[in-house]
Amino acid sequence: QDDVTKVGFVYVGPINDGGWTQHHHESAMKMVEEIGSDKVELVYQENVPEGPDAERAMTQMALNGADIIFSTSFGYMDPTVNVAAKFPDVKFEHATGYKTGDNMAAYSARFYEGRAVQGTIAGHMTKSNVIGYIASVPIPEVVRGINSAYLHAKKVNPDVEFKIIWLYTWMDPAKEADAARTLIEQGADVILQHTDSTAPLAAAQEAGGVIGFGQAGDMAEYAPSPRVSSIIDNWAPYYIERVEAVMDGTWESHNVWEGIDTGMVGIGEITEAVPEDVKAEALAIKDAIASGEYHPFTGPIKKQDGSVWLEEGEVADDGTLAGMMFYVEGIEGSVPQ
Amino acid sequence: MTGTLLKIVGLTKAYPGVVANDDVSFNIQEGEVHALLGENGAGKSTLVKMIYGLVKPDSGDMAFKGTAYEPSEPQEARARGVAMVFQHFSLFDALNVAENVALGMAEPPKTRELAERIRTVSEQYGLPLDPWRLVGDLSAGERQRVEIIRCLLQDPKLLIMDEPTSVLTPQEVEILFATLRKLKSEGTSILYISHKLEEIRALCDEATILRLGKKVGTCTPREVTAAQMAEMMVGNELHRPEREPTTPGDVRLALKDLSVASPSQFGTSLKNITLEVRAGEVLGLAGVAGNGQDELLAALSGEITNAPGMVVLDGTEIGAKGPGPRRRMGLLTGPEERLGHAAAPNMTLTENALLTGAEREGLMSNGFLKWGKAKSFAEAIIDRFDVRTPGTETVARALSGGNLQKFVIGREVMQRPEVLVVNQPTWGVDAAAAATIRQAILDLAAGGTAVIVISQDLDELMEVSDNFAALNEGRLSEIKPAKGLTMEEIGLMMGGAHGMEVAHV
Amino acid sequence: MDFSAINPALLIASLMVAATAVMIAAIGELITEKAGVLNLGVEGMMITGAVCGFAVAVGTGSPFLGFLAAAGGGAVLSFLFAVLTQFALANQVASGLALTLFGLGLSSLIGQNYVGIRPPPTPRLDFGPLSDLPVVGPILFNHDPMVYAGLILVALTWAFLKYTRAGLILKAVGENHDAAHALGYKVIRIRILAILFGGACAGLGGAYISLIRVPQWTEGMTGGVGWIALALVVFASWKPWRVLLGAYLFGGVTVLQLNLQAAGVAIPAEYLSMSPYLITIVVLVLMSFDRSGAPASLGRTFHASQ
Amino acid sequence: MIFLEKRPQPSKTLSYITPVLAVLITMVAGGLLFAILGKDPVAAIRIIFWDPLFGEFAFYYRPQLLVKGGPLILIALGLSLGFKAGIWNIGAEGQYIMGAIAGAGVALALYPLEAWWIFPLMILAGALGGWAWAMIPALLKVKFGTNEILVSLMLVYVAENFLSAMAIGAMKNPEGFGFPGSRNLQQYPSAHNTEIIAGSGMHWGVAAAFIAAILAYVLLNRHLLGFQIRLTGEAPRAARFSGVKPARLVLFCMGTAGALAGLAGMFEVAGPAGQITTGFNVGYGFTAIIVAFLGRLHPIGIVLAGLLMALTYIGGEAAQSALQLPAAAIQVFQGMLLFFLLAVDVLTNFRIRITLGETA
Ligand SMILES: Nc1ncnc2c1ncn2[C@@H]1O[C@H](COP(=O)(O)OP(=O)(O)OP(=O)(O)O)[C@@H](O)[C@H]1O
Ligand SMILES: Nc1ncnc2c1ncn2[C@@H]1O[C@H](COP(=O)(O)OP(=O)(O)OP(=O)(O)O)[C@@H](O)[C@H]1O
Ligand SMILES: [Mg+2]
Ligand SMILES: [Mg+2]
Repeated sequence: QDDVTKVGFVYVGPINDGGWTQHHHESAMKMVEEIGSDKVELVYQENVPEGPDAERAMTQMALNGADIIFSTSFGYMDPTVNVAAKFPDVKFEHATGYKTGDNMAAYSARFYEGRAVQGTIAGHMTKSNVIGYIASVPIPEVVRGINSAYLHAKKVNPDVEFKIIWLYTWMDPAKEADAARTLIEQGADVILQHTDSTAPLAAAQEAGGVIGFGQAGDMAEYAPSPRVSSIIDNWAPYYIERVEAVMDGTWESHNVWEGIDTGMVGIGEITEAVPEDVKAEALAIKDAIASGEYHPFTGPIKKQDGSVWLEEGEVADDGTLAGMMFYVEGIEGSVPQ
Repeated sequence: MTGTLLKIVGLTKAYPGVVANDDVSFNIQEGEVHALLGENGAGKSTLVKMIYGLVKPDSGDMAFKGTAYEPSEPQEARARGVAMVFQHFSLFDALNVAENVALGMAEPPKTRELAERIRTVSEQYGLPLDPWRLVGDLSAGERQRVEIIRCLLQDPKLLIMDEPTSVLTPQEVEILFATLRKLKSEGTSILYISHKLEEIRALCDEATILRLGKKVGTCTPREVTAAQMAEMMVGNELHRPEREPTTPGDVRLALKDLSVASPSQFGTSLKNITLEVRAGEVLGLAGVAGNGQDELLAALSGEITNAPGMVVLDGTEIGAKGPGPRRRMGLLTGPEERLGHAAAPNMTLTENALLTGAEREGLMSNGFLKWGKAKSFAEAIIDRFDVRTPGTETVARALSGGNLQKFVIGREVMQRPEVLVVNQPTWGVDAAAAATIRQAILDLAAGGTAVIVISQDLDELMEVSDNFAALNEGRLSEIKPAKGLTMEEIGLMMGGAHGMEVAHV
Repeated sequence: MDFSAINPALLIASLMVAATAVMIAAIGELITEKAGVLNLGVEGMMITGAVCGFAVAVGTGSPFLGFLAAAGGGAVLSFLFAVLTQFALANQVASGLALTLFGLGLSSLIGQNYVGIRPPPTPRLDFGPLSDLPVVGPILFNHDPMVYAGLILVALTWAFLKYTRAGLILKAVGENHDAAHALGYKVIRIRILAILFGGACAGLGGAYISLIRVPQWTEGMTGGVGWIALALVVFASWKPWRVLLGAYLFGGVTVLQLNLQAAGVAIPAEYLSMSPYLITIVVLVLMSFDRSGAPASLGRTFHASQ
Repeated sequence: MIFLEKRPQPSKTLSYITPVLAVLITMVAGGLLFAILGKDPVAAIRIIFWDPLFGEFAFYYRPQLLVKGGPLILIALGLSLGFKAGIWNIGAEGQYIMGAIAGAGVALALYPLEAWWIFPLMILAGALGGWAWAMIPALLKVKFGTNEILVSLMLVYVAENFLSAMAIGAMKNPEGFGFPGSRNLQQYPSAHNTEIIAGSGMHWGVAAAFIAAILAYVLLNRHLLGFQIRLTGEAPRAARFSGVKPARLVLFCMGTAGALAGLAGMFEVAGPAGQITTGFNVGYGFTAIIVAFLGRLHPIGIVLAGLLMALTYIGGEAAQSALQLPAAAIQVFQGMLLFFLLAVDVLTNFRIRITLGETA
């Protein structure tokens, strides 16, 4: 009846968090810009706790005439299922989960592909052979990232050692800063982070002689060093595609997992702080992944306990990756669970 | 007398619902000891607070040494030479003597120097003090010395003393008087407030009498009798409680070697108190404030529990029992502090009646309260003790002190106690109300209740007691029959002069 | 597990950094409480200080001005508390909680446009070659100015309370406000000043987190440090030097648990990260016997009738 | 000159008026704040306070008021007992978490058994979990005089960490692909806290809140224990004199508050939330403190205050998505409410006097 398509977004953090939520929001705005603000209307709610509050936020959007609603955090999965059941005419898109329905799709990104590039650079760049890893919440995505980075660092530098600190939060600058400093004090000269703030980069800069990577966003204000590259979440192409699908009536439920190939996972510019040959090698891996000729988890790979996970040449299947909660051989400590 | 030191003209100060001072005028001469007399609530403290700059008069003028005097704060009053010893001490328990003194001075010298001066001045006036001791650890008498020394160090022209002797033994009073006479001889004027008329006759040159905020007369204390002064204060004749002689019955309450540590940091612990009270007997316990009275009451009420065998009621050992069970067994108590201890300030009289009466008066069943009965009980107390209040739904703090005291004592008396222990039953209560309360206590004893009255008012104790003893630093003196005791003896029982000596005049 | 990776000198140096914010805030609260006022709003004042300091430092490019603004912001917020408790005679516990809730909201409102921004760096003090000495270098001669300012603050507070007349008056007001009033001291005025000082210190502590320790702004970034500051005051029995001790202890636990994790200790991370709070509780229990420094009028409302 | 004069007797009328007054002042001040933020203040206030109750979608929001208000009321009722007696449990958030963990723990341990007694058992476990967590500060206070404010608060952080540990560890859904979070109890019929009347928002937790309010009212107005609680808050010394055992009262008040908070957590996890997740707790335990005061620590007042607070949340969310009002603005708004309430409270006990001209 109305000619404007109403698109709802439910965010877990503030829209300017500089990380996860900000990138979803920026992608959403790019979507509006691309399709035209006369054709789509964006409504959003930030800082929505995962749970019944999310259910209410989505219901409210649906009641107010939203045609498609994106819920952008894993914890929104069950609430999205509930609301989707109540509003069969509204399309729902849930990020990073695994449940789908007739009017509910799931989408996620293969961030571990970016970690392979990062690991390669890190392995080359470390002089102390100690790489610090600030891990957020122990879920398969983060564990995949650690494994991917470790495997590729090890590949180019057999002496590397990973020190991992779990913070149980996606973003808490104070904790991230403390963790980064601790890792640096314990000898790390490369810091990888799976948390969203720039605090670790600030700590790296203060310490001097330590490099790090941007996470979720480009974090270009710390380039060229300590931030030597980054993994960028770019959801805009996906959002454009899905909203357009709603507009022309072709929307269908699916469960997709996109990576470097479609641009959902972007690799930020590798700065001049990285030697040319390392940069070239990193880009080569990136291209190989993008073209599909290389998979970051290609055997032979053993699990931490020494048992064989992937035989020579064997490639990990998505099912195993989706639930990966183990470290590969060589990483110390254990995945918290 | 060389001239007028302080001239007060038409001072008026109103509080909501009461005019505390109404057009009061009088003069204080240089070198004069001037008494200010009046019942409780007559406005004495309010008046001296205005002189000291703590309270602003609504109207009226003062002149000090002939020049206008309008202190807006105590510092200003002190600068002009006015010093004051407060009715309720203005001391800091956790600070030492020197610090306490320094706080009362405009420009105190260095601590070491000040301590030296405290030592010399206090000895000079016969009030020795150790400047380094914590004030909280001092006895009431010593604490008052701190206040006095604080004033003396400022070489005051006018020294105001608001009821200084209520915390002193008779011997200590003598020493204080010697000090004051010495001061007077040095030309200092003293404005002296006390309810003890004999003291006034002994010390003061002139007296101004207040009633309900108005000046109702003056007199020269030496030339009139105490009874005459009392009548000027009250406005009519006083009735003295009567008692019929009774023969004491069985022992109701016995304390055996009762020793209790004080729950508060600066309290007094009880040491080996042994006593017996019999049915129909009134035992009077004297003692200067802070010598263990509060602790004794708490140990009897059950607020502090005691070791087995120390407290025996009607042959039953009750040391471990709390207030509830003790009350059930007939041991009732009335603490000194009305607001906050005997009664909850913001609760209604009905609720306050329930506070101790719930069980003995059957104001609840199975823990559920019977508000109707509680209200009737409160009404009964109000009727019988002539408590002046709009009704049972008035909150306790809205009552005047005397009326509340009648209510809380009445609440215990009406519950027909087997043993009643009261602390300062008439403290801050006017003469008529005090007589009512004392009469009720005597009637109770006549009915066979064993009564312990703890009081600092020796006249009161002499009036009601059969037997008499004194508390001194947590110990109990020998118990003696009240009849025939001299002030001298009583003073010694209370601990004599607590290490003071007569001023070297 | 690899304990050799933990360098004790660096550990001490970083616990000093970790302790500074809580120590400054606790000293402020100590003064407030010495005046007889219990302000539970430390967390709210810290976070407000954190955002004010951050905003001004970013706006002016001067961390110094940022710290000044943080002190101001904390003090302004604490003034609300002063109005509530000293003029409107509201319950201090409730007012303090209100202050915290309000401060958390206000700070995220103010901070909206400052997320993800880099503040101007606060330079370390330059001690020249001293900084390079082994062990003592990193511990004593390689910190930002606020670490030293915190230590000086502790010393000054101690001297203020012990040796000055103003300190004596402050203690007197906290000990017995009626007596202090009777002697002519302006109880309300002194308490308001103490509250403002507490607010300013809390603000400074907060800004230390947003400008130096992290340095960045995010909502709720003080993460409960204000409450730890309150616990420290009790722990310290209201004595300044013990605040320092307590802060270092707390900072030490915080830093140590991260170090243990990085060193691969087998204790699960979530249990390690609750350890600072558990240890705070244990310490509170141990110290509840010593109330020697507790101001007797703490938390009580003063109202002088005219 | 303006000064305060103590009323001889607290004004009963004003004690009813002041909360309303506080709400009105907050609306004005909040409106100002919204205007400063460039939003239409009238529209904002309308969206927050009017639309959820009487707007187009009121049919959906009204039940949501119960869903959101239920836990707030339940927790605040428990807290109010302690607050009345001067016992400051501010760690209800932790007790809420522990109640949820205990309740969910029972359900998850029994899964997939279906039996009528599972839900009652979960209720018991939830209450017990919250109670036990509250007993820690209570016992420490009783035994060692440790400050309950700080201990109960520290325990919130401990509980949050414990919650994380459960969500990613012991209670993790084995069929959840390694993601944190337990099974969804909404899909476990014997453990599901369903709506008593479908679509009404009235789940068992809301019913429990109303029952608790009635019990609290009876306790405070009719029972000796309630009298003792009030007495202890008014005059602790008089309470001891009257025979109250302070230690027992501390244990009772803290225990009740903990049990009710635990119940709230259990009903939430078994109902609206459905699962144990790292972000399960959303601050009900802290907001309940505002609710308790706003309701003047009176059971009926708390029910009203809880619903009002739920309204500010729900209306606030609506204002967020309708006007893009920042979430923080709503938080400030709630903080202001408590501030103004405390400020106008002075009128109950004091009269404001204005004297003109010079006083001598
Ligand atoms: N701050 C105040 N606010 C209200 N009323 C007051 C205040 N101070 C005193 N009053 C009232 O003023 C009257 C005079 O009190 P004041 O303390 O001056 O009496 P007093 O003669 O010193 O009595 P006492 O012998 O008991 O010390 C009393 O009715 C008292 O209740
Ligand atoms: N605290 C009390 N003190 C005296 N009487 C009481 C008290 N509580 C209740 N009552 C009596 O019981 C009657 C009915 O009690 P009810 O609980 O309805 O009183 P209420 O004042 O309306 O209570 P609330 O203000 O809590 O609603 C009152 O009219 C009163 O006479
Ligand atoms: Mg007086
Ligand atoms: Mg009613």
